[in-house]
Amino acid sequence: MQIHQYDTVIVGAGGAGMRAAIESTQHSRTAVLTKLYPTRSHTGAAQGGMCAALANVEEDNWEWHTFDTVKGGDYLVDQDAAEIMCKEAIDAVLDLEKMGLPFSRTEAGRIDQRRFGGHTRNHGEAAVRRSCYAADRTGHMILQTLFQNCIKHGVEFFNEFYVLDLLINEGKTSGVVAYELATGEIHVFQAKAVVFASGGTGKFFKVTSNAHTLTGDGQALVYRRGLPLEDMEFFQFHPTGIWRMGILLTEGARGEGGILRNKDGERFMERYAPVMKDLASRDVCSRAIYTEIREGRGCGPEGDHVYLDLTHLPPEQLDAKLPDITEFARTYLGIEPYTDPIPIQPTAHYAMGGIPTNVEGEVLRNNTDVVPGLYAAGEVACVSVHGANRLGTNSLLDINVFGKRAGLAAAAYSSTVDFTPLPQNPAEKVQALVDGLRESTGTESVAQIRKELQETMDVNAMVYRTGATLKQASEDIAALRERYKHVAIQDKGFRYNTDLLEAVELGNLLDLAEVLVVSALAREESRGGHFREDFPTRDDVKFMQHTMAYQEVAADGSTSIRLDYKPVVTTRYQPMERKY
Amino acid sequence: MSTDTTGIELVASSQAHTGKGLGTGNPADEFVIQPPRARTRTTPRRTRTNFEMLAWLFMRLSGVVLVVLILGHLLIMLVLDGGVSKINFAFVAGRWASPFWQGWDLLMLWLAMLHGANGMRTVINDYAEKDSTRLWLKTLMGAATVFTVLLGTLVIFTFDPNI
Amino acid sequence: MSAPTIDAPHSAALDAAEAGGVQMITFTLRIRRFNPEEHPEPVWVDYQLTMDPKERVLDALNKVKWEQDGTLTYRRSCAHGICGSDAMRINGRNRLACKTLLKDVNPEQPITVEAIKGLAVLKDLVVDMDPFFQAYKDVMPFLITKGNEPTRERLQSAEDRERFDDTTKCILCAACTSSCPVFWNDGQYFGPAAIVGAHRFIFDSRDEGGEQRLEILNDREGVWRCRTTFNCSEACPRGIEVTKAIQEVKRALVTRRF
Amino acid sequence: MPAGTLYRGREGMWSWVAHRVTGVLIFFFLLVHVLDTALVRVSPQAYDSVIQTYKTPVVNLMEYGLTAAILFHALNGLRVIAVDFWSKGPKYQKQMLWSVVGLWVVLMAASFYHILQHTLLTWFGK
Ligand SMILES: Cc1cc2nc3c(=O)[nH]c(=O)nc-3n(C[C@H](O)[C@H](O)[C@H](O)COP(=O)(O)OP(=O)(O)OC[C@H]3O[C@@H](n4cnc5c(N)ncnc54)[C@H](O)[C@@H]3O)c2cc1C
Ligand code: HEM
Ligand code: SF4
Ligand code: F3S
Ligand code: FES
Repeated sequence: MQIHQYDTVIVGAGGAGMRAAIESTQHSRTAVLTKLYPTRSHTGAAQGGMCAALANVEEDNWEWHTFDTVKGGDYLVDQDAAEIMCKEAIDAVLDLEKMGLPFSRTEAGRIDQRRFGGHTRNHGEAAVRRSCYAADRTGHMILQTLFQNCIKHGVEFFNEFYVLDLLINEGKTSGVVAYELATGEIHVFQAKAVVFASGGTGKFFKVTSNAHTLTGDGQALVYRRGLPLEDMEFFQFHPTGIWRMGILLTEGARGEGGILRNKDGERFMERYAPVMKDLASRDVCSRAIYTEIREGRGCGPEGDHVYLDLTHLPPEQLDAKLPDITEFARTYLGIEPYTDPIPIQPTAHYAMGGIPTNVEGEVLRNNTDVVPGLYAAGEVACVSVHGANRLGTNSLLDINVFGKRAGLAAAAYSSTVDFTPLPQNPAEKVQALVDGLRESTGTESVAQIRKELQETMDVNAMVYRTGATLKQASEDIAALRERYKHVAIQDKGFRYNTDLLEAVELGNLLDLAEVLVVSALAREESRGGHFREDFPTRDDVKFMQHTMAYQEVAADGSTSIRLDYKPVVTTRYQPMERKY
Repeated sequence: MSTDTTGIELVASSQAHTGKGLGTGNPADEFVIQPPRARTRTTPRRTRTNFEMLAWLFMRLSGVVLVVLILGHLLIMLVLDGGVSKINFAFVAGRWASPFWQGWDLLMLWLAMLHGANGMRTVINDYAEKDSTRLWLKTLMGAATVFTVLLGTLVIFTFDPNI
Repeated sequence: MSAPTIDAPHSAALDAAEAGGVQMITFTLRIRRFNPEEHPEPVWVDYQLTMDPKERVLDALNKVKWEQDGTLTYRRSCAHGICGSDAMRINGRNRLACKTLLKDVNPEQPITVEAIKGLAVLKDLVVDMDPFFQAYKDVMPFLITKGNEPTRERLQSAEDRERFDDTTKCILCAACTSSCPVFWNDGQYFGPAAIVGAHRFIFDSRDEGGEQRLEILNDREGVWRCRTTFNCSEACPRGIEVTKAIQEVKRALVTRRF
Repeated sequence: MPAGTLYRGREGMWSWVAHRVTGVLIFFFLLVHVLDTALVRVSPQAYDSVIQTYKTPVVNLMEYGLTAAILFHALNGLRVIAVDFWSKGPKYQKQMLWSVVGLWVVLMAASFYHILQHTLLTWFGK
């Protein structure tokens, strides 16, 4: 075991982590722990863009952006946070440009902007050009630019270090425990401030746009330390994933004029969202697609998908604006998007919920109090600016705005306080976890349990949910958790033991899937990304509040989930019926 | 209840992967399949001169000129009237009587040897693994080149058809 | 409501893509395994698999790891060619496993998979990437500007933006550098990826550090070591014209005017 | 080296290998060639006797091989120069390589008789 001391430790080197690191490195001694080389983070997969009311091509202002965000989130958004985000969006984009990000440009040389789902002018009148982009590689450019600036500022990275535990002592943050992939060694990082920026958790679904590595590690280990998780039932299903594979085809494709069609060639979104049509928000489009499929208007021999049609767009436009996704269609489907529509289906995409924080990025331990020295930002966190459904482009915005805020706040905090002493045997829990897996004599396979988990989640907890399907999922997960106790791994070595870590990650997925399902079961209404067929309307009287899920550990070591609720912060916008 | 960190050696630097294995003391590290030569802190050595660029340019410029010189040479020697069969002392004497052919051959000799030597330098740099081997090979090659160039020049200038 | 319909007939490609009832194939995946904790020498191991030929080589590796041998070790994350984790040598050529479909690498024959060349192999398909990233860091891959920051964005015309577009696509996967014969010979050469990284800034109209970067690449181990073998351009999964970028840097060095 | 670890490069790589091999070959030949030519300084007889050995079929064949090496190196060298200095060079490198090979084959065929006539004459007579 090795012990390291840093003022600030950042967990994760995606967009949020690196944005925080750029700030905190300049003010405090900072280490960034990441289980992947920074440029492998899934921020690089983001395609479409990052919204800010720059008004470079059309009249726009951040107040409209705030409204769209609140409405998109089906009024579960904390409006104070949304205001901050939309206001600071403009500087966030300009900051990135000054760091060197190669945005696509207008004729006049300004940052170009395109349309995106749910982003409108003047409170819903018509679609507006608000998304700043770099072809369909916006996330790639953000990730690269942030990495480049980390190099510039000499940020200290610990690559391929898996953080597996959070240390809290005397009620304050005292550090994290990490596992070094290369050697199998356990490292304790004592820190005054810890920022979690470890990304999403989509891997508990089968058809997902998320990377193999998005296993919700941060959420899970914070949760196991008794801290709450907020709004975990809200998971976004992106309408246009490549059929069966889930690889994302950006909403920017529809922003550029792409159209969704059913097997009759009909532009069916006209029926579901007369104004915004194909650019309605994601939950609306995903449900529309599934309705088409269920009502027998799906495409293909099994009628289980619909088409994203780009064939009417000029090839030059596709080459200039959507080069990557057209290549995906060619590589993975073998079809030519110039002339063929692309088979698509909704794909599990984004966790609206996560570790609850306030607008400074400080982690809440209940509805009001924070854990001193603990911060979270990015997809792992829930501020909550996305409410029940995130608008496209608002996540890249979120990671930049709140990544920066968390980095600044953490550095400011760690330069004023002393180290909190490490608890006795700080690495005990992690040591027990990895030893247990290495020495396990069980017979269950990680891959098999994960597969079954993904299958039950896809069938029972996806776009359409009912009490019955959620109960089914809950039972399945309980059985899988039981089996997980007897899971065995084949690789007993110390060097690059990815077998071991896949098992650890599966443990995280199981815990989080359980939280998702339990929270969803309790929310007897339909709102944003959470749609209950048995409760198809929004219930603002009972459920206009955030779910807070806590892990309760009984004396015999068994765990259960306790749900609590937290009020939504409403400033300007009262809930209205949501129509696109 | 807390761990006292005062007695513990704190590790501050990030991984020291330098291609020399993981440096963890794990016996398995000895068996890491090494790259041919590990990039280290002291390499690459900054040169801060334009030597490599000039050498690169020289390879191309000399190449273009050599095409004319050598292909012309080959044409005359091997192809035109009778090929190798015609070559003998008298033939050489006949050619070198003209300063034009003297100049041609002199230029060809110098350019070809310098071009070749520089090319060989690249090849040696690429394949010699140890610095000392490199130095030896390059010295040897350099000496051979200088000798050959001087000898050739001498022969062309001091050639005496009536020997 | 008008509902424009597509009347274009289904192309054969689309029909093929949508066809139900996949035709599975059985093939051999031959992996060069290396685990120094077990055995000091690398060994070739064959695995038999039955899969849909439209799946990726990465899926095949996953299938081996998940169903046959959990000790198989490789890096992967995004699974669609965007993160650069899984560059490896497939049938002797550098590719991303997640961007290579089985049907495109002739599954009739055993498909060979081994680690990329020229970087220390640590276990199976995992190599030490640090020297690679070090070379990238050495070219100062970040925007360098002088003078005061503008209040809004720096202006850049669409043409100026287009000038360096190709090299902004790099995902630092190392497929190029580890395909370069000069790099295998000794790991000292900066390698194509680092030069691509430098090119992206040298030709960015907003950048003012081009001179310094050119000076760095004027090194003995810099651009002049490139022998135009084009392996890098062939290997790049992002379709970057790597050799062209290198030549542009060379020419910029020769003219020092850009 | 265990089988299969060879890198299966394409045209660009193999043409470079050939360029390098021919370059080194020519270099060593050149060393020898200058030495033998230097014999003209020693005596006409010495020179002629060495040149005489050049006229044997074996050396004659080697001469043909050398011509092949020089021709390839020269033509491919021009291709490399085009790749370096012509902005479309990298794009057309393969086409240029196949042109080089084509031209090389033509030239080698054309010079076949010329270079080897000495041998052909000795072997087959008139
Ligand atoms: C395909 C796709 C397209 C998208 N397109 C858009 C878009 O156009 N616009 C938009 O706004 N949003 C988009 N999103 C959403 C957005 O990209 C993500 O939500 C956002 O990038 C998340 O960033 P992050 O920094 O929080 O996490 P990530 O970028 O996922 O980074 C997570 C980091 O945490 C590290 N980590 C994880 N676990 C551990 C651990 N246990 N120990 C140590 N380190 C750990 C990882 O190594 C990684 O560095 C898209 C998402 C996807 C999947
Ligand atoms: C006939 C005209 C010739 C032309 C056009 C020519 C062209 C070139 C060029 C352009 C290069 C550089 C290749 C690179 O940088 O990748 C080169 C390399 C080389 N040349 Fe020539 N050359 C010619 C004749 C010769 C001769 C006569 C010799 C031998 C004395 C020679 C030996 C070499 C060697 C050894 C190399 C280095 C090969 C390498 O680094 O891979 N060349 N040549
Ligand atoms: S240039 Fe291409 S091959 Fe090289 S690292 Fe970048 S993406 Fe990979
Ligand atoms: S493979 Fe190497 S030699 Fe040059 S063209 Fe590419 S860097
Ligand atoms: S797994 Fe990300 S590039 Fe292949």
